[in-house]
Amino acid sequence: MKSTFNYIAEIFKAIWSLLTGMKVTAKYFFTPWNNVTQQYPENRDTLVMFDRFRGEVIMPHDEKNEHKCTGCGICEINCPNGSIEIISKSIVNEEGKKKRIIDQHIYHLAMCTFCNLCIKSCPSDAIVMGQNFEHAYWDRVSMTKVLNRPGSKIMEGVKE
Amino acid sequence: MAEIIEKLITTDEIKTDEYLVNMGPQHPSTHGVLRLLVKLEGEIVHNVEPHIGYIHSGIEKMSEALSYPQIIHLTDRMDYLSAHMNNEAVCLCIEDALQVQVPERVKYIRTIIDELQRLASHQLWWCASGMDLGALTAFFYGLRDREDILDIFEETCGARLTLNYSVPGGVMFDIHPNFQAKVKAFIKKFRKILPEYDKLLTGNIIFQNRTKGVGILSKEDAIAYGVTGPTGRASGFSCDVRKHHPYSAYPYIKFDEKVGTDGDCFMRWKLRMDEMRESLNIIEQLIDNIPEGDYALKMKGVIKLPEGEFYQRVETARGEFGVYIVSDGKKNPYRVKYRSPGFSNLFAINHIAKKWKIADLVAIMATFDLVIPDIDR
Amino acid sequence: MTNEQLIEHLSAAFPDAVVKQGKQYPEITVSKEILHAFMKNLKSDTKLAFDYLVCESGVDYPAFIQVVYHIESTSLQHFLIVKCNTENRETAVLDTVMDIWPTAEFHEREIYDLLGITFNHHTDLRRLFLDDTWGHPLRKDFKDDIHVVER
Amino acid sequence: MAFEKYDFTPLTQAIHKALIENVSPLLTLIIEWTIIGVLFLLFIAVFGLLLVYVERKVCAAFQQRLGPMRVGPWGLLQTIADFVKLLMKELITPKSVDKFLYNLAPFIVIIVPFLTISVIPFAPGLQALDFDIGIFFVTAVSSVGVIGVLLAGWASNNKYSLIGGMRSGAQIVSYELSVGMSLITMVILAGTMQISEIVEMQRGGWFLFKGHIPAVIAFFIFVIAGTAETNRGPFDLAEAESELTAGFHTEYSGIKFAFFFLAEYINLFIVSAMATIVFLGGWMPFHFGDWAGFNNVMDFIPGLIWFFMKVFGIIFLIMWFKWTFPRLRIDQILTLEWKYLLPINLFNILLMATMVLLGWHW
Repeated sequence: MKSTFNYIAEIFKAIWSLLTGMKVTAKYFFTPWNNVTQQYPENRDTLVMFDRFRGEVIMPHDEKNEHKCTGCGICEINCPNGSIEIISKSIVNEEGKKKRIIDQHIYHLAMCTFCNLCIKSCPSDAIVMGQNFEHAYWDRVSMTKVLNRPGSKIMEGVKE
Repeated sequence: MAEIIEKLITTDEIKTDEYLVNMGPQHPSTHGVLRLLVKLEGEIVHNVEPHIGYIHSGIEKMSEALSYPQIIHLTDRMDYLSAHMNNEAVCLCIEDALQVQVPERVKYIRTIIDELQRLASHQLWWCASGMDLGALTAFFYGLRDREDILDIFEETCGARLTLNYSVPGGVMFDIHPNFQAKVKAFIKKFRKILPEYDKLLTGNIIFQNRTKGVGILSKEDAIAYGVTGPTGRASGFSCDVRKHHPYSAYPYIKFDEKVGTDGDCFMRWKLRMDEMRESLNIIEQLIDNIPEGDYALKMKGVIKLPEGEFYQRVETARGEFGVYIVSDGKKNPYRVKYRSPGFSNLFAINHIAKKWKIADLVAIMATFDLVIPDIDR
Repeated sequence: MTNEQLIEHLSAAFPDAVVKQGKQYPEITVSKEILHAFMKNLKSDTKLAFDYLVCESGVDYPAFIQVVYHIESTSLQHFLIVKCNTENRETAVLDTVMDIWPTAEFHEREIYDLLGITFNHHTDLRRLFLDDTWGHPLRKDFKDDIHVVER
Repeated sequence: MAFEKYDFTPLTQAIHKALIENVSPLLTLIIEWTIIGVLFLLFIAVFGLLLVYVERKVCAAFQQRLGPMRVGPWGLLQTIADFVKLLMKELITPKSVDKFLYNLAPFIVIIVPFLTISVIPFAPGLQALDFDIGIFFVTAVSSVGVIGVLLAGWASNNKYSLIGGMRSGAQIVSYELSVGMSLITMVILAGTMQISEIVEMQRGGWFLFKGHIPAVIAFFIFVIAGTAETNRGPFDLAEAESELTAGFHTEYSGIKFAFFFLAEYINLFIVSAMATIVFLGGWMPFHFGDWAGFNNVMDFIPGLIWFFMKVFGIIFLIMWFKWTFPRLRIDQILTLEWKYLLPINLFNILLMATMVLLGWHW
């Protein structure tokens, strides 16, 4: 008799456990306004990334087309993957002294692991992490970027 | 001839038809490129032979050519679900070798991030093993709640998965001003959601039948195979590095090491659920008491470790993670070896999956919480 | 057992082996002839009871290859590093410890794969990660022009 | 037989009359067959696609997602796009398959719903075949599908497929029993196997209410067994994604895969329709005792709509199961059948028979 009772009790317990599970899913089914999906390309305008988000390395320029990069190459040394290449050139300044300045700050986005070591090591804060995360390109050539804009020059007062 | 036939009929191995099935490298429940060569008889598993190396990335070899701050970001890519614990292990090892004391604030921040990472990892484990057992909806609930933690990470650390937040001597940035408020809000929210997880799966009769008594790993086997983490603790192997060899802020806080008894799939499941609750407790103890101070020590531009060998162990979400650095006094390590928890855990599967059905093998793998890059390194 | 007691006990029990206090843990260097017997003793001796092999790693030195065992006792909570050197780099052979700690089977397969140490009496010594066309990458003289790019 | 407000009999009669007056009887028969065939073909295609869409949206809602949103408004055209894609895909026949059986299997699987659908009364007068053994016909024909699944599993020459096929065989053969027995329970109550009469008998009240306890038990068993018979979660062992990748249809591509896919959803419809007919009164509106006003309002809704409302209710229930529960193991599935459902079912038949003999139902 007891085993029969247990058998029936077991069935009802099992059904109850199933019903509690169904209650959880039903709760979410009937509250569709709590849905978590975001419609991504449509919400581009309202989508704001956090300011520390590491999307890509960029070099900020001011309105006079000036940057802070001295071309010292510390970021190149600190990069674990070789995604930064510094090409510098010699110029003669007004005082007649020879000086090395940056020619091209080449950044290989395809090789970058976004570890932040270059930004952390930069003595003049010339490069920062940008928030752009849409890195799809048609060819890999476009993933190699020159960070300093053409015709730009170094900001005055940046310590060499 | 007759003899051979006689032998064929009487030998146990030939009497029934066994066949080999490749589970993986592309299989939905191996969670990556793990290949299990399974010997089956009907549905019964007779032997499981893991074949690994499909994403062996040679991190140990690569590290020999990189400087110490640079090798940290590679550890993100091993066990990507406990990225910060891996980072921290290398940092602690370097700090230990240099004999520097990091500020208290750093210890607190690291521990909080550790526990958040453990929560995120266990959430992903929860939802993925729910999916392995056929409850697809669980997968989305787990990912939904993990999103909150990843947002916290993104705001403070700048990345969601490969954090690279610990650096030798501290952390990369100070915590974000919103950090404490957000973590507290998350704890409050998640405490409400956890019972829902239990309702959906843990209490479910189908789920209990699938996991209770399945794939029992005894304590002796757990120790012999070096199975650590929640998987080992479910078998009664008290192996929590946080408790036995405390590091960072773990000595300052009170928490229980959850140790199970049965060692079956259900115990492993329950233990991780309990660990999530414990992690919430740990964070609650720390979050209001983060001391003021620097978030990083000023380290030299080029870090050189003194000659010698250094070993550091931490507890990741999967078990004991060890870093063994051999230094010859240069700026690159002479040899780096990572003792990854998944590697040891994986090979215990063959021992316990025998005589169970193929569906149970999936349940066992789900509750072992394997991350393949962690195994392959 | 504390580290000092451990060192004392070990140096009394194994006069041949070199025991010293390392930077963090006691270290003991044994010769490859007695390795297996020594390891067996470590596990069976009730005062030591090293039942948990945490990690087994190989290190390539100019003259020899060293295998480092990190061993812990789960009951007595002490930790020991055992080191054992091969005779030379060309004929790197050691005894297996997989019969003592089953987990060593796979650690040794990894070492065989990456460093090329052959383990005697290992039941299933195959490569673990790489296929047969590779050399042993973790050796310092490993050259691979196709896969390795040096700056 | 009282005529309903929305009876289709005059329409079908008129078509038949118009045909028979103008062409020979043989041609009439052929034309009628063609019309019915085309209608069913269209119905299965459209309804299958609709069900796929519904499944996606329902599962998305359970999982706090939106589901397909890109193709057409609210993703309405998504399944059509998918179907077009499946049509255009290459039909891959793996090298070492048993070609004849491999190609035969999808057709066997898709034929079954075509056969079963013919006895289903969608609305008053809208039923293709009205046997006196309708219920028996459904149970007999629906078990043919398992042959297709077994053939697919065997002929694919793939171990996963074979395991899937075998699982499916064991499962469907066992659950046939439960489906049959729960139907028999209701046949005892109805006293007939003719589907139109079963529906007609529920004019005074659905069998679920009329037969009270045994009918409710039979209903639950039917829904559980029906879910198992359609190979849907939590009984989707045959194609258990996390274990067998895709089970018996792993090796199929293109339109052949679509056949399996479509058959699954149409079977879902048929199980729900059978539950509706036998337990929930088919196209009968919901009446409550002698509330004349309420009953009149209910009568105002056409039978066709009533039928589909009930069907979708049960489909939703089955989907709810799938998106909540983890999957069972093969031995547990058989335990559930042989240790729980079957004894309960036998007991239930006895109970129902006693009840009918003593006239306890109302």
